[in-house]
Amino acid sequence: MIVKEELTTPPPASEERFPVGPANVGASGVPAETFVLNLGPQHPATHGVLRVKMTMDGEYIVRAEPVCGYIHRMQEKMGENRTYAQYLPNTSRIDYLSAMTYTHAFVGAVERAAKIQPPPRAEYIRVITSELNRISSHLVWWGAFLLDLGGFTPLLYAFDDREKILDLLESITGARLTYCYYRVGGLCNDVDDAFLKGTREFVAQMRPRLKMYKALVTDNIILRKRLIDIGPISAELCRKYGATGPVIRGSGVGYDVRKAEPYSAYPEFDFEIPTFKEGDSMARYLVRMEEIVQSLRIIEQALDKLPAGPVMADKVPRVLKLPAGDYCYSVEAARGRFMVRIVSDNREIPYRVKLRTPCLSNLSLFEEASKGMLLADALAVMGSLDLVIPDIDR
Amino acid sequence: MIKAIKEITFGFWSLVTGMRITIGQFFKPVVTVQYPHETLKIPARFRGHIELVRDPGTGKAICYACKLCERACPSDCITVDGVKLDGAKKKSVTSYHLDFTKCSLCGSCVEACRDGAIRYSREYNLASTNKDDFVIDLFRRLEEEAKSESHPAPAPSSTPAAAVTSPSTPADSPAK
Amino acid sequence: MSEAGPVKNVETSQAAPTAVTRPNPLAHLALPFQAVDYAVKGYHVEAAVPPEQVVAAAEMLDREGFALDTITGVDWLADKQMEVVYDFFHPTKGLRVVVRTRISRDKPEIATISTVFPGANWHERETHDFFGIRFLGHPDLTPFLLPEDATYHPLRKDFAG
Amino acid sequence: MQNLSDHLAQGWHFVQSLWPEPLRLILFVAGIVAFVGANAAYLVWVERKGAGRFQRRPGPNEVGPAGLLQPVVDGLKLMSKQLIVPAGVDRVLFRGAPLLVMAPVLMSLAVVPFSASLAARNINVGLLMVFAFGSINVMAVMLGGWASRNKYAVISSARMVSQNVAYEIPMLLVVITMVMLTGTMNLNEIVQQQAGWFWHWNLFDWKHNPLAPVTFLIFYICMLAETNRAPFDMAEAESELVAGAYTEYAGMGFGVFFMAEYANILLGCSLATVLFLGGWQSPFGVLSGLVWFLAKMYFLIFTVVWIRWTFPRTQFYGLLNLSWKILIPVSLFTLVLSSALMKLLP
Repeated sequence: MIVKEELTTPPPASEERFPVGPANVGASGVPAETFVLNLGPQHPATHGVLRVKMTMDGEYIVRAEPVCGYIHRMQEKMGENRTYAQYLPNTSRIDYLSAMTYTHAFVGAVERAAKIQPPPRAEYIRVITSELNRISSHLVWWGAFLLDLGGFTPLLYAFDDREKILDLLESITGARLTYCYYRVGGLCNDVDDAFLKGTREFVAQMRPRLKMYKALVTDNIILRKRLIDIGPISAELCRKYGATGPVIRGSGVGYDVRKAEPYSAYPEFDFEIPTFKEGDSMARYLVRMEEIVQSLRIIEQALDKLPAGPVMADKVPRVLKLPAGDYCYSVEAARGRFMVRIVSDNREIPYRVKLRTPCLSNLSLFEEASKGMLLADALAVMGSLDLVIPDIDR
Repeated sequence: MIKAIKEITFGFWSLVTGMRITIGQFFKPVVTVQYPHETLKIPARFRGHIELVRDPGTGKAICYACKLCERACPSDCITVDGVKLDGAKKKSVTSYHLDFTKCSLCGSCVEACRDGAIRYSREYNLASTNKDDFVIDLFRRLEEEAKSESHPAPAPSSTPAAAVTSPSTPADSPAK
Repeated sequence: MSEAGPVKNVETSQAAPTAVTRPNPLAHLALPFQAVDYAVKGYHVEAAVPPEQVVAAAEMLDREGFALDTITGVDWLADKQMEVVYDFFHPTKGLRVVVRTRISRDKPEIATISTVFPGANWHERETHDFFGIRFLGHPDLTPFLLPEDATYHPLRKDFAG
Repeated sequence: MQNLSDHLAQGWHFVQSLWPEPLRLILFVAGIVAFVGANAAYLVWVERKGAGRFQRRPGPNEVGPAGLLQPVVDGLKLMSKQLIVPAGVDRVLFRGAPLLVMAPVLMSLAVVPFSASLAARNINVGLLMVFAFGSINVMAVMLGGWASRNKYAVISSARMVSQNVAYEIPMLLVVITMVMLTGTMNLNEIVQQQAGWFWHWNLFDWKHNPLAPVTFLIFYICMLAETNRAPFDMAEAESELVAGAYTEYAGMGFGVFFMAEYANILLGCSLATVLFLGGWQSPFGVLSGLVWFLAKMYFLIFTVVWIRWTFPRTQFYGLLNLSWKILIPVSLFTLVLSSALMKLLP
């Protein structure tokens, strides 16, 4: 873990290296003796290859500077040398935990530009699969977050439930994580009855499981002591850094793209946006747990009102040329607002594809939010931000 | 003071309920599948790497090397070439190389193919020690299957979309 | 700030937008904001400003309570220009505003807005990585996603291999 | 059962009369080392099997029937690994720490009465000796962390010292209460006083110590904190400090630290059994012997595993607050209460 160059220089005499200095953390000047701790890029708590350069004074953090780029794949350049149909598989590899919503954004942007209206059944199935994907993403977050806090067992219970969702989605799309299920104008194939019945069973079986999670973890005194009033993030800080999703909803602002800019079939369902005013890690935790309940509600309503009919719009040109100009489409992914901007100059390959990902903005406020915090609390806060590193680096 | 005592009692009670739940789970049956000994049932639309489809009538591959799939693939994994046999109005495929190291299983090729000459296989046991095991020549593999099937049973038994449940790793089918 | 004008609903407006005058929620700001049909473009209000006014626009939107969404660079090789697009969204009113500006391609420089929106720091570093647009006054314009010693800018249209 | 342990005792007296005292001690030392070694290995198996069952998965079941050979294989793997001593490390302390950690546990087990006759040394200040040795292992692990000159190890050893200091005090207060109630520090006599039905155990001694279950709970929590287990494993918190003080140790160096942790749990649980649950006394008054001692001890060890796989980790200052603000006041109160009750109703 020691930074390379430190090893080569001979360690200076001990008393001069650790003089007993006042531990005034970050307030006035930098304290007398700080040391740099490298958290990552290979570290169990960073869920991927994120490196955080922490200047520490004892256990307190003076400055935590995230360093990104370890898993950068230049997704936007790939966008510029692939046709719209060929770029679809890339969209589910930006944030592999909410692949459906990311493909939904890209497909939506192309449909908005080419003025193609997918049939209502396709819109409903897109909502059902996106919400299932949101639940599976929240379950992965819940398990990994508890793992960060030291509780090992909840991860296994969460993955047991998530397995049921993955089997359902695998039965209709063929893949477990990187589904390539949506097409411009609709879906690649229709859902079968086994999927619909399986989804109803899953929804019915998930509610008692959520009660068990609440009793086992949410009400646990150790967890509450670990999360309440830890890592307060104010609504103003969220606005300054453009943080969205459960982070801003945990600070009291109910911003959700499904309500702010209604898209697809969401206006036809009634669901609330859970918000908590405290802005600490516990608020962000409760927002996500409540969102699972809301997603279950949406899925149930969508299953009840699922219209019949085709799943593919009728006249979708084989080679798609979008009219010149730039078009945006934003969706509410599990981690926040994901927006695709396509600038086209009326060729079948886009001129520029811009991917606005939520985790980049959510992480950018970590440096300011973690000043003066303990190491263990800073990791708990980073866990509550629910980061997926390929989503930051693209 | 009262608040502290209440917090301690409720806290202790939450610890006890937590332990009651885990001991409850302790005696429940195991949910995991013991992989090497038991395997899961593969769903119908499972997407393994692509494989050529045999024409039930003639027993030959349906594919006539029209290269639509080659153009549709975003990561150029497919290289197909065929030759026009005399007397036949269409070309017939002679070699079909799939570079599975670059394939992202997006399915553009299967959708681009208008005659359903390729479909997803059911293979998922694809561990191998060297990389060039994954540059698979699907046509040669189709030939082997035809040879091995026609060898024991003289009549060319047409195998409909056989669900290949026994996972066969590419290592045993010669890749070159 | 008066309550926002009615937000155009997505489903209804597939028909070509006739000469419907849309109330411009940001009409009172000094900048040339025009309302745009959300169903076609994906945002509500748009403004094309010269590069010098970008910081002023950012401050105005900051006072209105907007949040910075992202900064997009577009390299128009044909007409020798680089376009920088700033996206803003309003957390409570659900409004989406886009501020565009064009700068010359051979000397791509523009003032930074990270003093107004600290969140812009990373977006500007990334746009500098990909396009080589220098943001004057930026605290540390080191490569953000590219390796530390990267001097190439991959998203420029004339970027060879 | 009764006659079996009597036979054992008589056979033993016969052997004793034949050869001088040192042979008996050598046999006992070998016995204890074997007991601790086998237990440390198979407690790992219990832990992994238990963790599996709590998480609805089978746990190790490939090596040997139901994974029983897993600890043996792990031991061989650890022994076959190269003992790497990183550069810039204080050699003497780095090599010495594992030895220092294992020695105190073995010595304190010499005093614990496994059954009426199976006690290595019958010292009348047995309890004092156990706690004297108990504080050595925290110093040893801190040395290991400090000597390996790795930032994570230094943070973890600092945490470990403050955690053990914080939890030594309530533990000693509880032990003083028990010594006061039983009147002796000789573990054998403490167990003998608890003869008879299970309500004669110190856990249910209403007359003098109505808060006995609370005292037992405090002792148990402090034992968990002393051995860095379950909700108090701040020192080697995987998600923050990777492997804490043992980060730089490989092969058997890490193996010895690991065994010492389980040996400490064994010692803690056997002490709790002796002090509160009546050692080798059977709950029905008859047939008391080694089996009861092991049964109670292994139940307590199973609870340690049970707690570990249920709760997340406490925060560092939450952990210190728990000790300074809750455990110490309560244990002081029980000390004063039981001394008053002893005076009022003898």
